[in-house]
Amino acid sequence: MSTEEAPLLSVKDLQTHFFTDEGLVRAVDGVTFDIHRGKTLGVVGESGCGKSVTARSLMRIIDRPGKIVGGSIMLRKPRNDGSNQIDEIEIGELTDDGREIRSIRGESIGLVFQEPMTSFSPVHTIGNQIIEAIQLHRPLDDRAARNRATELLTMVGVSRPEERLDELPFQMSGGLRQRAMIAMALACEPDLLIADEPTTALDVTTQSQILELLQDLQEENGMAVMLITHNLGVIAEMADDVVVMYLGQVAEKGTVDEIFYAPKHPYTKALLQSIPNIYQPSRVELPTISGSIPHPYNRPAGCPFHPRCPEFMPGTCDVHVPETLVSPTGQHVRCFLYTEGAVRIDREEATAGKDASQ
Amino acid sequence: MADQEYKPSHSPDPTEPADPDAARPPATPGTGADRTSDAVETVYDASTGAAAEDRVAVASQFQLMWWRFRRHRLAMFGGIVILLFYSVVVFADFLAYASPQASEAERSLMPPQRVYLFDDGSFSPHVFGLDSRRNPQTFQREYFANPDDKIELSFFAEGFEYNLFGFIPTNRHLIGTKDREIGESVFLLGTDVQGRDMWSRLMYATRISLTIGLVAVIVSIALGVVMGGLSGFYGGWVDMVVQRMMELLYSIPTIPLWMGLAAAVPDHWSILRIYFAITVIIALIGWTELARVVRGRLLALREEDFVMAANLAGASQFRVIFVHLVPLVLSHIIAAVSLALPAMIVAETSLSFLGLGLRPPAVSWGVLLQGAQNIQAVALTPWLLLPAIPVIVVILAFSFLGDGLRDAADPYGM
Amino acid sequence: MSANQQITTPPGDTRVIGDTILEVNSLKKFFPIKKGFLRREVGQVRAVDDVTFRVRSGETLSLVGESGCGKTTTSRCILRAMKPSSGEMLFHQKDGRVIDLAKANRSQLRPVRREMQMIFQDPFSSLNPRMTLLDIIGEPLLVNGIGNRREREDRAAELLKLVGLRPEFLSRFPHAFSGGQRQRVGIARALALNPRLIVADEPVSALDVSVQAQILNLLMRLQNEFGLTYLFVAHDLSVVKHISDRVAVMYVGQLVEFAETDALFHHPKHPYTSSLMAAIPAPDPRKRGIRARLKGEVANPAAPPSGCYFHPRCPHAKDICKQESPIFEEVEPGHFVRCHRARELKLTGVPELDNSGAVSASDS
Amino acid sequence: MLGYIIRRALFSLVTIFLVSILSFAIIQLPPGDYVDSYIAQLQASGTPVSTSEAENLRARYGLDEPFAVQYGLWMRQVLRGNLGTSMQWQRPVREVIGDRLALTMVVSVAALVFTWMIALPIGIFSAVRQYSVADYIATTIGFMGLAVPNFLFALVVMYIGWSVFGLNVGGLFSAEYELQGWSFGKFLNLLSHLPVPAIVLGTAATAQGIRVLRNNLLDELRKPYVVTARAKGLSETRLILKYPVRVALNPLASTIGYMLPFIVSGSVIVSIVLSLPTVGPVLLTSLQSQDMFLAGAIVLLLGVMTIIGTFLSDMLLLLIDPRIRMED
Repeated sequence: MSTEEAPLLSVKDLQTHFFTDEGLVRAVDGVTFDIHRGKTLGVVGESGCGKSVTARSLMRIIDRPGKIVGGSIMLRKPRNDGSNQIDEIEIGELTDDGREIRSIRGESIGLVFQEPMTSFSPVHTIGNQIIEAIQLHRPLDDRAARNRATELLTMVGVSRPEERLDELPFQMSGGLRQRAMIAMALACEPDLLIADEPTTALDVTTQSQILELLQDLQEENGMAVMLITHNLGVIAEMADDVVVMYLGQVAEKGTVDEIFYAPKHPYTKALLQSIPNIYQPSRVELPTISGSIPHPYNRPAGCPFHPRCPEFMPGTCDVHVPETLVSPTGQHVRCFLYTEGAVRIDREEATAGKDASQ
Repeated sequence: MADQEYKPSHSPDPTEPADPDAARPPATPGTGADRTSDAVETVYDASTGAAAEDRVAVASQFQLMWWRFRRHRLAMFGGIVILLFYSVVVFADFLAYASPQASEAERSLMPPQRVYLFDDGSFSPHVFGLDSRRNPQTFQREYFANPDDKIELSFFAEGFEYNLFGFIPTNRHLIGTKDREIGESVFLLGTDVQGRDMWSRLMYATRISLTIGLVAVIVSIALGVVMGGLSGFYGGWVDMVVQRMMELLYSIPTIPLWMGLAAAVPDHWSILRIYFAITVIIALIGWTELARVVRGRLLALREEDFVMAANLAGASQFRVIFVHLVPLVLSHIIAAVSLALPAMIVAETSLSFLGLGLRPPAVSWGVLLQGAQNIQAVALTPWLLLPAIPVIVVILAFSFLGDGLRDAADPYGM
Repeated sequence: MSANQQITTPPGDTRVIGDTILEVNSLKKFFPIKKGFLRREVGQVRAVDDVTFRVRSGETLSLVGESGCGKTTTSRCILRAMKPSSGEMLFHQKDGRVIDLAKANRSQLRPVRREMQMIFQDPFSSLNPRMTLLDIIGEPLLVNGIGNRREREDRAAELLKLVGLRPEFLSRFPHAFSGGQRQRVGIARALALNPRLIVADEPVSALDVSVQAQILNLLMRLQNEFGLTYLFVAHDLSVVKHISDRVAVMYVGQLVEFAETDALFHHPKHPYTSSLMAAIPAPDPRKRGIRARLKGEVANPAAPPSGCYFHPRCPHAKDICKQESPIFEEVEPGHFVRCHRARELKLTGVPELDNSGAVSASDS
Repeated sequence: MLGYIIRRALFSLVTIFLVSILSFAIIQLPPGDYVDSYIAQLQASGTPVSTSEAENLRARYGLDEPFAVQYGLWMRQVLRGNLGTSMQWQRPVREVIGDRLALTMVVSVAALVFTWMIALPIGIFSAVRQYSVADYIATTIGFMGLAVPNFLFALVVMYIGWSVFGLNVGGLFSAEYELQGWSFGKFLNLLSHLPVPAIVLGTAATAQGIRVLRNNLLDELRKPYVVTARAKGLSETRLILKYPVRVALNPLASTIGYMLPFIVSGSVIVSIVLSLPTVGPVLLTSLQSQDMFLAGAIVLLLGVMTIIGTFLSDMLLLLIDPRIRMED
């Protein structure tokens, strides 16, 4: 993470909780990360780790009974008037459905969803929905907006864009719908695109098409991408920086190389080892992470990963909450194994590089 | 079995949560069931709440439903009210203090009496006797309480003979009058035109109205479950035919049809025969809703993997239907019944009110309300509208109960 | 298809790959398309269109392909959860008798079902929420009249231990368990009758990544222990690569390639297989790079293209591919391909690792 | 789409056919037949009828034929627009119920309009503000509306009208217009009388409408496309009206289909209490006096009307839901 420029978006100690009848769910519990212009931040984690809630918190579209209860989300938005001024906007402090936050949604931050099937309204045409996204932030008349929508569909590689505009979502295939979804998210050339599991519902071949499209688009207009997925392959392919989440907390954070070649957190290490890899020989016993993800209502005390952790230290991990440690290279890890200081991190790093490629 | 890969693409699975990360309510009330540890790989026992957790783990679906239902206050309240009403059904003779048919022109249209609980500071429930005189202008009888004529009330007093539970002969009633002719001088809710005691009649009417609903519901369950079951389980043309039948019955205004059928019930039939005829008429048209519920559930359940697993294990059709499917539909049937019952009760009440359902001397809520048809008269004798209150209360209670049951029927909160 | 092709089991593997257990010959399953107000049949979805392969006892054979390619339909036909339109499915029973599943009726299928069980994708929908684990795992025993109540209980407890759950759980209901644990219960149920063939339909795709490996290990351990044969239906190629001995690739209802896992992944002979391999994102940031992505979309099985179904998307298509359907033929021992140009094309697959563990130079 | 319309229309025709059989069965059900009642009536008015005359009458009406033949004869008449003669009124059935049928429709449609005017905003509001105080109030009112049977509600309204305001709230016209022919004044008078029956009749349906809309909307509000729309920067009000409400309206359009029979049913019984000049009271008296041709005709016509209404609501659904429109 060596970008000179101030990050586009800085999230500090974000906390989003759900106040349900059954109890309090700390879906996001103190998450900190930066997103830089032109870079892709990968967020990995399994179900219930809070990655989607984090993304929605950035746009302030958390549904009840969820609520952002702490932390800051700072967006640095370049002014539109041609000057090089940058406005600093604290998203966490904006009113819920106010004008400011609405001008950020869709304009500064675009969102692409997992479910291309249900992410479009089933009874409005694709065109209607894309044109709306354009006209909300751009003073274009219907004709001009329609032209822009056609342009967008062409850009994301949809054939016969003019006709597609008048089609309904159910008439399109999953891959096409996901392209249309991306076109809509890009309607106003956002500074940040949040892609929440954009390829999970798609086949591998379609997945690779969509990932390639995202890469191309990013190259063209230099936007930042926040890519949320549970697929480590997608992360390896796409991300510059990676945030690994477990039960609402950032377990580890670093460059993609650091995460894959010098993972620090036992969770990251275990996760990397336990997924079947096409480069590995077949039918060998995979190292596993024991147990399963705890229910969000029953978060373990101390480090949330301790019941499954191979390096569990009784009396420490199950009692105290680990602090986030930063290595000289900027890699963050939240684990008691490294409390003696950065020295141990460096020692680990020397050997870890070999481990990952075996 | 339908091919999974060719489902129409515009019907997304409604059970799929929109956001995998969003906080899901736990599958079970209160405690998170998923916490149960994975035995071999790790020992993950939280020190607290282990007992409660085990309780949840071995709780059957009915227990889970009951736990969930219990939290639904209105539904619990509705349930208690319903129980009270059905205890009136059982103890109608005991609660009444006068024969429902005992009429006396002299006591026509008496207003409800005020009950005094204390006399000179000591507990001694009593009412005052009423003197009547005819208003020379309106020819209406007018009644005046006579403070000198104190009629003492007593509990578990002797009254007319009846059989408790249908076979225990007794003459005890909840209340009665001391040293007076029974049912002569107490009219807690006033009297009707023929001078019959409204309170006692209301007790008997409750018995009839609530049982007619129950019997009609039983008949419709039988019809609904069989038809819905056939339709939902076999699908295909059977489903087609049953569906069309249901649509047909749905698209016809039922009350005119009920009225037509009810009008055909001969006058000279006995009360019992009319009672059953009306029940059957109501049930014949009311089964569609139940069938719809059963069919919908079965259609959904039939696609569940555990049904296929049972088939693949070699289970018979019979076993699949009765061991796997029916118990899962049962809770929905119970919920649907509690929602169907009030409709049945309203149907009976409406028909009887119009004079097409039960006819005097049978007593039901609808029959009682016939006395309130002339609204100008009711303005002078408003107590004749009193039977409307139990109708409304019972229906509300059933609606609350049914709503709670329906919510509880699916512990996974569909 | 030569039946004697030897499969080399990986080191440490104690399995013996034996004779054919299931022969699928020209299996077809068409679904009618009905339109208009008379609901006339106007066409057919050719979900499974002339599929032929053999499964050997003790092996793991995977069916892969994109959604809608017919892999699930194929597996459902084999289990006779649906009736195929035509074709043969010869199942070799334990006692040596051979039965054609395609033509068998309910009562003929009953004894065969004991030898052929299924593991489901969705661990939630596959367990009846009203039954305890004992009822669920014991059901196959009960309906087949095996053992008395006590014996069934013992057997169920034993099965639970086998899949890594505590026998005390027998009295619990499914809602008390997580997805991974439920999947174990489903596996225990499938094992109850000592089946020989298990059809596993995406058994790990609904599970969390960290739990997937547990289940895959369990499946492999059970296979070693009991000599089970797996027909594994999956779309995740990394998982398929990890667990399979042989892989069959389906495209629009047809088999396009069938080979041993390593041969198929490292030396694919069908352009579609090669494209699939290229599309897998590798979990290694140092092996990035845009590969030849497959263009276009899967053909519509109700109106497949002329000639080779893959030709509109194929980077190597020639005129002949548009006109003639290629036949499914054995181009190398044990390696079957449906492609006109299978013998001439040099296609890239997943790079092989050399001894030092580094990726060989053939990869970019 | 055309296929769908034709299928739907055919189904409606079949339904009408079945309703006609049911209606005819109602005519046939009471013990004795039309001639018995007719003779009884004539004799009551002092005209003795001999057995042979009765037989002649029977033959003329085909009453000695089997059910199917009699039904055929009746249908032939009905299709020619001849619904038979009312014994009680001694006039053709058509004349007896002509105006009343139209007024039945007016009252039903007024109730339907009232239902949606109230149910739409309340349903949307209580879904969007789920679990707010207003939602609880709306839900409770909804339950009350469902719980109070129509005729009881009518009684209570009448009672309050009479005892508190001293008004007779029944009827559709003031006394001076009752027997007059149609005029603009009469029309205005009708309008001023409509609200009470519309409210009484529409309340139960409104309660149901609120519940259906609220549930549909709650389902829709959870769908990802709502989040998508929000993420575009759409304001909450516009978003809810454009997307989830629009989608939730589809099942509502079909709700009209089954609400109509419900309302027509209710109108029959409410009309009796409120003494509205609709077919309700006539149906009741005709049933009581066994004037079976009249009763049968009313049941048949009400059935046909609702079936046509249901068909129209299906067509409305077709119009607003592109997904159905696009099929086959």
